[in-house]
Amino acid sequence: MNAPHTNTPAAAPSSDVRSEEMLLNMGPQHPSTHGVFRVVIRTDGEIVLDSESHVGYLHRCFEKHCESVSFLQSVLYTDRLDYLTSMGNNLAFSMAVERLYPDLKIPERAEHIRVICAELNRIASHLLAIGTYGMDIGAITPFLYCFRDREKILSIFESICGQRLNYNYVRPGGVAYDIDDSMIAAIKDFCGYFRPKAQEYDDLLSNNDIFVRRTANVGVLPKDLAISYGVTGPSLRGSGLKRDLRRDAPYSIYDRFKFDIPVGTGEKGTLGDCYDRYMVRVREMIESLKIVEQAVAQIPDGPFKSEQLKGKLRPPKGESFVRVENSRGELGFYVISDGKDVAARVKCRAPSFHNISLLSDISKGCMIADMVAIIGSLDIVMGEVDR
Amino acid sequence: MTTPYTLVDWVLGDGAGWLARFIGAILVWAVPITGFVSFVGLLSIWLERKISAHIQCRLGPMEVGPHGALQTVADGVKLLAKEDIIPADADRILFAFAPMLAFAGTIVGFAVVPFGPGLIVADLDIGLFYLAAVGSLEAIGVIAAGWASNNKWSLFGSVRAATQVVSYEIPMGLAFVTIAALAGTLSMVGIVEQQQGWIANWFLFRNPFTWVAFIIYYIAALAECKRAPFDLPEAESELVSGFHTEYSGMRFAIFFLAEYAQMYVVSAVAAVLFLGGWYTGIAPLDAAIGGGTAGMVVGAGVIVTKSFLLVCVQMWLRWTLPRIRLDQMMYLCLKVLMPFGMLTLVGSTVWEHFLPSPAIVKDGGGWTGNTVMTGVVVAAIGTVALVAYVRSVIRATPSLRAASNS
Amino acid sequence: MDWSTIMWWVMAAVTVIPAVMIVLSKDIVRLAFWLLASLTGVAGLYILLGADFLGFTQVLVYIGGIMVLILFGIMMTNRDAVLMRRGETSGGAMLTGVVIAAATALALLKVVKDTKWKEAAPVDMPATTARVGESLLTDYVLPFELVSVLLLIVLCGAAYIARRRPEET
Amino acid sequence: MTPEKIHDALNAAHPGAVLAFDPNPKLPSIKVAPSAWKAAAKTLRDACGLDYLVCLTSVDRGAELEAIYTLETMGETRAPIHVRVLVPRENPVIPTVEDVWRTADWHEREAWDLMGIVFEGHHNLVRILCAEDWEGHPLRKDYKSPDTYHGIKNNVT
Repeated sequence: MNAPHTNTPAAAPSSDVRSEEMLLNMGPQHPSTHGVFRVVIRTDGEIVLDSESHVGYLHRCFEKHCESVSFLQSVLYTDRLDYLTSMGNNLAFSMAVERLYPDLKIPERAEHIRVICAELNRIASHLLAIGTYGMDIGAITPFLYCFRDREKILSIFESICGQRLNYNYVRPGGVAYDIDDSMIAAIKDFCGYFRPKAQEYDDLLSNNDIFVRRTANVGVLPKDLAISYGVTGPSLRGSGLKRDLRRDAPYSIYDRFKFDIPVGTGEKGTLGDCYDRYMVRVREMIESLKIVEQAVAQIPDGPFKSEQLKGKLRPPKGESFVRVENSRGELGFYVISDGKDVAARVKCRAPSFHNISLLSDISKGCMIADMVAIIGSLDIVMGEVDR
Repeated sequence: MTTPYTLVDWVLGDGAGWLARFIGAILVWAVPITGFVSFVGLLSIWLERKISAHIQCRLGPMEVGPHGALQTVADGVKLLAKEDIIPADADRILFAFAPMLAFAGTIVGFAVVPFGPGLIVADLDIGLFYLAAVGSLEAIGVIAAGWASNNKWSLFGSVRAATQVVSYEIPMGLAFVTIAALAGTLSMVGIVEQQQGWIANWFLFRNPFTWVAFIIYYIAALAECKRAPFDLPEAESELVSGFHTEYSGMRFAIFFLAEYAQMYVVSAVAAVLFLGGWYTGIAPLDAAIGGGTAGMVVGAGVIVTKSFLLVCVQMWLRWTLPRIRLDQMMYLCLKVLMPFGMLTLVGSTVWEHFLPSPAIVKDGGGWTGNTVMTGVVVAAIGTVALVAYVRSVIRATPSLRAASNS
Repeated sequence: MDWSTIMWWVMAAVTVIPAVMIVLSKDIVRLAFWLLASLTGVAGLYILLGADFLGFTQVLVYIGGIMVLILFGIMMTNRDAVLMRRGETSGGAMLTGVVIAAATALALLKVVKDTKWKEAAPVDMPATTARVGESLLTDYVLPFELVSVLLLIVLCGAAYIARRRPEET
Repeated sequence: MTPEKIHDALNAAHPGAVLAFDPNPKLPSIKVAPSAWKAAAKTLRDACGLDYLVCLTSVDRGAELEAIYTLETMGETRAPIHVRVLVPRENPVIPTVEDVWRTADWHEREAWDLMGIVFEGHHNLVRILCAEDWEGHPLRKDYKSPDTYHGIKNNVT
């Protein structure tokens, strides 16, 4: 059971190495690896011959933590997984815990608040993804535009739960605090504000010729490869597969809302290229906005958390597996409870972990600049890759 | 019109009193030019910050001085005080030498850039050729920096810089030759003086091909300055910071200053070659100002303003456009700019053969058949391009497409 | 000593000292930069001779083009091979080098000694650029064009050789 | 395919491979013998269309270590089915399925890293999240975190 512990590709002896090949260490500290992610690239000039990904620099034993702190405290740690979509993480973990109870009803108002928060968070997360993607390609200004709009969402979240990034807001049984009319008004304001602003991203990036040439036909991810690697979320939909858990396996109250699922069309290049993945995110923001508008319009009065879950959380013995469609793909939690107030085992199925694992397959033969474009288009968050 | 003198004359002079001339040249030109370069650097960096900030819905520096005008000075002081870090495995001599080489390569360009009528260090008879020759010196400094850092990312940056600068010298040279063929001289002052009079005398409006030459020159100049979308040698999202990744403190500041000084040089050259140099383009106004000190001051103001406007366009482009890829950069140079540059050279000479410009009419003039024809052709091409652009935008935007179909 | 003589000595020093350093340097990149300095000196000598166009052609072609390409080539090869710091020079190679250098030096000295140098009176040196341009496009237009065609052929040949053939990849 | 049909198909293709079946709609699961797992995985992917390995969960069950493979069809969605493979703690060896689902590559490395399950035939079974020279498998229940790591003190109270 002693597996070999060599983790770096052996450098070829310098005597018989072809002179133009070079091993290039991209990361763990590099502006475009979106966190501490390391790729060892074998290059021939600017061409990437081969690459090997190394993850784990941000490993902090999330799953082990969950085995030593209570269920409610574990929600806090889920914030730090995909720290750009904390609402979705909270939601997934809370639903996994809730499913351990045989007959638990979540109040309607709480479900609506959850959906509003999750979708607003998806917009915020996609805004960051688009902005940083522009920056990877070399356009710095769209990043600031995206941050300007993302700030508005973060301010709404701050007024809802007092936090701007790690919300710890959605909890088993409901949400932590109720929202009031001023917050609903702010959300409505944002919906009116954001729709025309979304055009700016198209003007600056989507229709920019240089941007199109840098992303179209680059990093093409064929559908079968994506399926084999378990890629989900916008990266999968960019390859043309219309799969979204919000529609295919509706959780919470997503089956009540009307929205489209944008998929890649290969409009500027090949189906499944970086441009398609980028475009899916741009279009998804508008769809999320539709959901928010509908949910805000029909939010009912009532309690914001379940009365059944008073006191210390002590789910009955059992196992549950729940997935939600997070902004980067399907986030799943496998929770095993043995009847105590501490989980026996929590396993996190992180979308970025799957999405980044195929990097070396789709980056062969591209240029170093494309490597950056591909990593950016997969939109990973190392927090959930390394957990 | 002053006669440009040869470099030999300028270097050797009349043989007597050379030491006095040498010291005099230092006092009269070297010190003010260095000061001017520093001023251009400070002003451009401040402009870049403010322009980028306003493009990005920000304010930019606001605290140090009015509207942050002294921020760059403060940063300069900070950079001076910073530790001078040389990586352990770097080639220390080259590492120290590289920024100086880059800066020197830039600053020698100022020798033939006029700052106004009579305000030129050396009006060489091969001024334009001199510019083309020294333009590549900065690249040597950049290459040395990338190599000496002993860092693979820096090396990539310097190799990219070498590729880019050497390649874009060719279309730039073609644009130079187009103008030189029209002007019949390589002297910068001589070229400016041919554009005296009304705005129609500017080389930009001389014939339709000079428009193309201007565009080619400006794109090539962006590449020579390594400005976005040609900032591949620095490319902070790909190469960390490219050739100056390992540089810090004052050595970095010198690279920085060299970049901004070069931006000014290429813009000033564009103003000289295409935009009438120190002439306002309004013949009576130029005549009213006349020569002498007033002409010198106004002329200096005009040419510096034109140059800074072009510098601002560079900044505008940088904060709007993404970066192109290495192969696209080479494609643009070899398959777009070079054929168009050759076409421009041939077309411009053929046009002048059939529709020769009149001799320079100092007090106006220039509104000839050539001008009219140039205007017609440029307007026609512009209209076609505009229509094509609007159509492509409509095609690319689903909502507009639907509206135009219904 | 007048200005022109001083400039001549300066330029000669800028040419010769780096040339010696090229021989003595063991680091290929340093060597390339010494070559750069030496070429600059040669350009300076051209300018002193009144051939300013030729001088700046030297700068444009050799420093701007060829030096960059040399550096380019050196940097793309293996750094350990380039540094050659631990490289050993065998005695035989050293001896051969000395013999060849001495023979060349002797031959050059003999040429210098045997040449009947004419003391030319200093002439006023007019601008060369216009004359270079004129002669290229009038008297020497055929050789000029032939050389361009030759260079074009060289370019095509280089591109052909450099291209990786399908079976090689 | 419903869990029942998958179970039937698996049973028909590999008699004796299926050790238990739990059709609980919340968490349908099939227990498969480790020796038959590789062949069963191919059947599940090719015959049952389960082309998507959602997740690989490793669990410490005391005397045994368990690997839970959550499988699904990418094209259509229903509750995923869970395949449980249990191996003895002393000799936790499971045949690799990285050539069946490519996701399994990293997931198996993770399960080896954190739980110490050996995936036989994996081409590069090395630690993925912990440091290369880390000792032990942190998610096992009897794991004691070391007091020092390269001179860095741990467990400081």
